[in-house]
Parts: sequence; C-alpha cells; structure tokens
Amino acid sequence: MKIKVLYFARIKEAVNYSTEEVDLPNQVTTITALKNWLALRGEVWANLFDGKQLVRAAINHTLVDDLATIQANDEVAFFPPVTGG
Amino acid sequence: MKIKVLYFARIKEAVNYSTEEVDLPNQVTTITALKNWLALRGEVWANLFDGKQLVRAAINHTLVDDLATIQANDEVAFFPPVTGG
Amino acid sequence: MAVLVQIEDFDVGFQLNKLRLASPSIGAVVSFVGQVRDINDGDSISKLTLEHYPGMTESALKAIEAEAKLRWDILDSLIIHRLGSLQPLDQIVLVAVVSAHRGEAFKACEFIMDFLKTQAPFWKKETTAHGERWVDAKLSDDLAIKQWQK
Amino acid sequence: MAVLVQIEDFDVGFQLNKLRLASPSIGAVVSFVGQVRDINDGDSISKLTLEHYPGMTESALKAIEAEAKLRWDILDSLIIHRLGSLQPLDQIVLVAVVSAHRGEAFKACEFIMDFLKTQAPFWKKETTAHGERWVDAKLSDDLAIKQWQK
Repeated sequence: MKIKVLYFARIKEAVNYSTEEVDLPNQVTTITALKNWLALRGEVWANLFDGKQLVRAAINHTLVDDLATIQANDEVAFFPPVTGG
Repeated sequence: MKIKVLYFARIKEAVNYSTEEVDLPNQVTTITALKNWLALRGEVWANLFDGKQLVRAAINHTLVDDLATIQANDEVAFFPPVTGG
Repeated sequence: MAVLVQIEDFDVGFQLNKLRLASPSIGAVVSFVGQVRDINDGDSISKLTLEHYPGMTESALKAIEAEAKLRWDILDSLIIHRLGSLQPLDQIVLVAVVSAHRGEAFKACEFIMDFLKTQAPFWKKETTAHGERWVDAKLSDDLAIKQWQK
Repeated sequence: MAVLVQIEDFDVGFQLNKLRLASPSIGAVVSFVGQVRDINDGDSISKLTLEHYPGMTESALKAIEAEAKLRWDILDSLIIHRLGSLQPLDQIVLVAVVSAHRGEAFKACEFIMDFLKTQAPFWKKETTAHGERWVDAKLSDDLAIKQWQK
C-alpha cells in the first residue's frame, strides 16, 4: 500500500528527506514494522531507528505508539520529542 | 494608655465611626479586652462584638488574633473579612 | 516587586511588556486580571465600590509578594489593585509574575491572588436594583489558602 | 477557543482585552507569555528558529484546548504560537484562558502550556557562538504532565 512519510527537525536533517511517498510491502502494517523496513536503507536509517534515540511517530496528525496500525494513504510522520512553547 | 481605633466597611457603617482616639483603662491590654470594653457602649457595639459575626483585627497594619497585645499609641483596626481582588 | 493601589485603570499590555523586557533571563510571564462581573449571587450589578485600609493595604500586598519570592524562584512581580467606583467589564486587579521557567511563575501568581483575596484589606460594596450591599467573604477563598500551607 | 500559528508578533494587551470584554460573566483572565531567553545550557543564544508540522500543530493545539474545556469550567481560551526566526526578548507563545472564577482559569492555562510543551509538534533550533543546535526536550516537561493524570 502507498503512504506518505514526513520527517521533521533533526530527523529530517539526518535522513535528508522532508517528505516522500512510499509503497509498503504487505507485511509492513505497524509503526514498528515501518521503522524496521526503513532501517534497511542504510547506516543513517539504521542508526535513526536503533532505539537509542527517541523517535516519535504520528499517523494522520495524531501522536501514536509503535504498535499503531498503518493504512493505505495514511500520512505518517517521524520526529524527535517536541520542544515548543 | 491612648490608642487610635479605625473601623472599615460594614463595621464603620454600623458604629458610625471611621477613626477615634481612645484612652484605655489599665486592664484593657488585648484585642479581646478592647472588644469587651467597646461592647459596653451600647447595643450596636455589643451586637458587633457578640461573636456572631466575624470581626477581624489589625494592630499597626498587621492582622492579629484576639489574644494579641495592645500597646500605647498603637493603631488598632476592626473590619469584616476582606473581599478584594 | 511593586505594588500600586489606584483609582485609575491600568494597561495590561504595557505592564506585561515592561516586566518581561526588563531582562532576557525571563522566560515566563504569568498574569491574572480580575474583571467586574455583571451578576453576583443572582442579582444584576450596576456598580461596585472598593474601599480599603490605606497603609495596611500596601504593606499587606508587599508582604505577600515577599513571601512569594521566598517560596519560588521568581524574578519580579507586580500587583495593581483599583479603588473607588467600578462597573461590569472594568478591570479590578492585575497580578503579574516573571521567572526563568513557567512552573514557578504559575504557582507564585496564583499564590499572590489567593492571599490577596484573604489578607489584603479591601472591601466591595455592590449596587443592585434592590440597593447597596456589602459583599460577603467566600468560604472558597479561605479554602484556597489551604493548598499553600507548608 | 482559538489557535493561531504565525510568524508575526502578537499584542498581548489587545488579545487579553478582546477575550475579557467578550462577556461580563468573565471574572478571571489568566495568561502565560513565553519569551526567548538569552542563555540556554550555559551558552549565549543569538537566534532561535522554530519549525513545526503544519496541520498537526493546529489540530494538536485545538485538542489540548478542548480537553481543558472538558476538565474545567472555562469560558474561552486562546493559543498563539510563533514560527520562524526569533531573538532573545521576543515573544514565542501566548496562552490565555477566561472563566467566571480564578481557580479554573489558572489550572486550565497551566494545563494547556504543559501539554503544548510535550504534545504540540514544534522544534527549536538555537544559534550560539559554536553554531546551530537542536534543543533537546526536557525531562521536567514530561514530569509536568504527570500532575494532570486523572
């Protein structure tokens, strides 16, 4: 299924992407599975999702945890803990 | 000893005094004693200090309780619970 | 740390900007503005008259500010309280506190308001269609104080 | 209940007056203003750049306001958060809450700020003499949330 993935702040700078459209394999249906699949892209991606830094995820503008389910046409975002205010 | 007594808000209206100088007998040395002494002035005064309504007291601009000691030249004030803000 | 007791209205925007621009180590500005409401205890209020105890008011408010500064890490504070004759929608009081971080300013500002309500010698008289009446102190204000007991 | 996310500065006095004058049943206006500080983690800050997640920011802030309105008896609220490039002494954020009585407005305003700090997708990058760096989230902000757990 096709989804949109967005990256923000230091994660955007690390992966050098702000937005991309990806076509997920059938077995990639959760945030955890998406992280593991993206980690296969290379060292930068593997380091990002190795669990040593906090990476927050949102689906369609709502904060979610790693077990959340992804559906076709979702907008998934990865970003560091927020620091506004 | 001579002291100054001030009255505020509904108490001022009840006793029809805002400020007076009084010369206290020797035995009147606390707020309680002063209340009892003023209560001898008549019905309005007796009603004011009969304990059925809250009457706050201050000595020299500091809130005090009824056991506080009065000294010569003190400024004593009687007023209802405050309602500012 | 300043206290103003005055008949005149005040400009909240001006006062808050003055407080925060005094230092770039200020990160947080918390303020409370009290406004005269049009209804109290079920009756329409056309006028509110504020009496106070000159001299004691200022010293009571300064003591409250000093206690707030002892308890929390705040950088400055301001209390403005009006006197005389007010109407619904008029401002009555401003309490503003500045600090490096927000938690301290929130606590100190609420503390100052809670103590002002129960310790500062102001009294309100309301004018309603039935005439004038003194406003009674509220039990809820006495209860609010309890949360600050050490 | 309004949310503004904007590059432009805001006029706190104007916004607070607009909120309180909307109704004579408002007795309390509590507000928080956040200001850019000149020093963070021991380094002088010459510039602060704010990035956000357009769309999610607005919906996150609206959800926080709605939750505050569910929890407390408040009459209205306003959140303004700035974006882009800021300097020390610049205003970053305004949260204002109006209610009949002060306790509700104090709690709701602090609640909104605490959740904004941990839930709204903003990120700060600081410019110091050593270059640029992303600001790390603070443990104290995560802890602040715990006081609001039901």
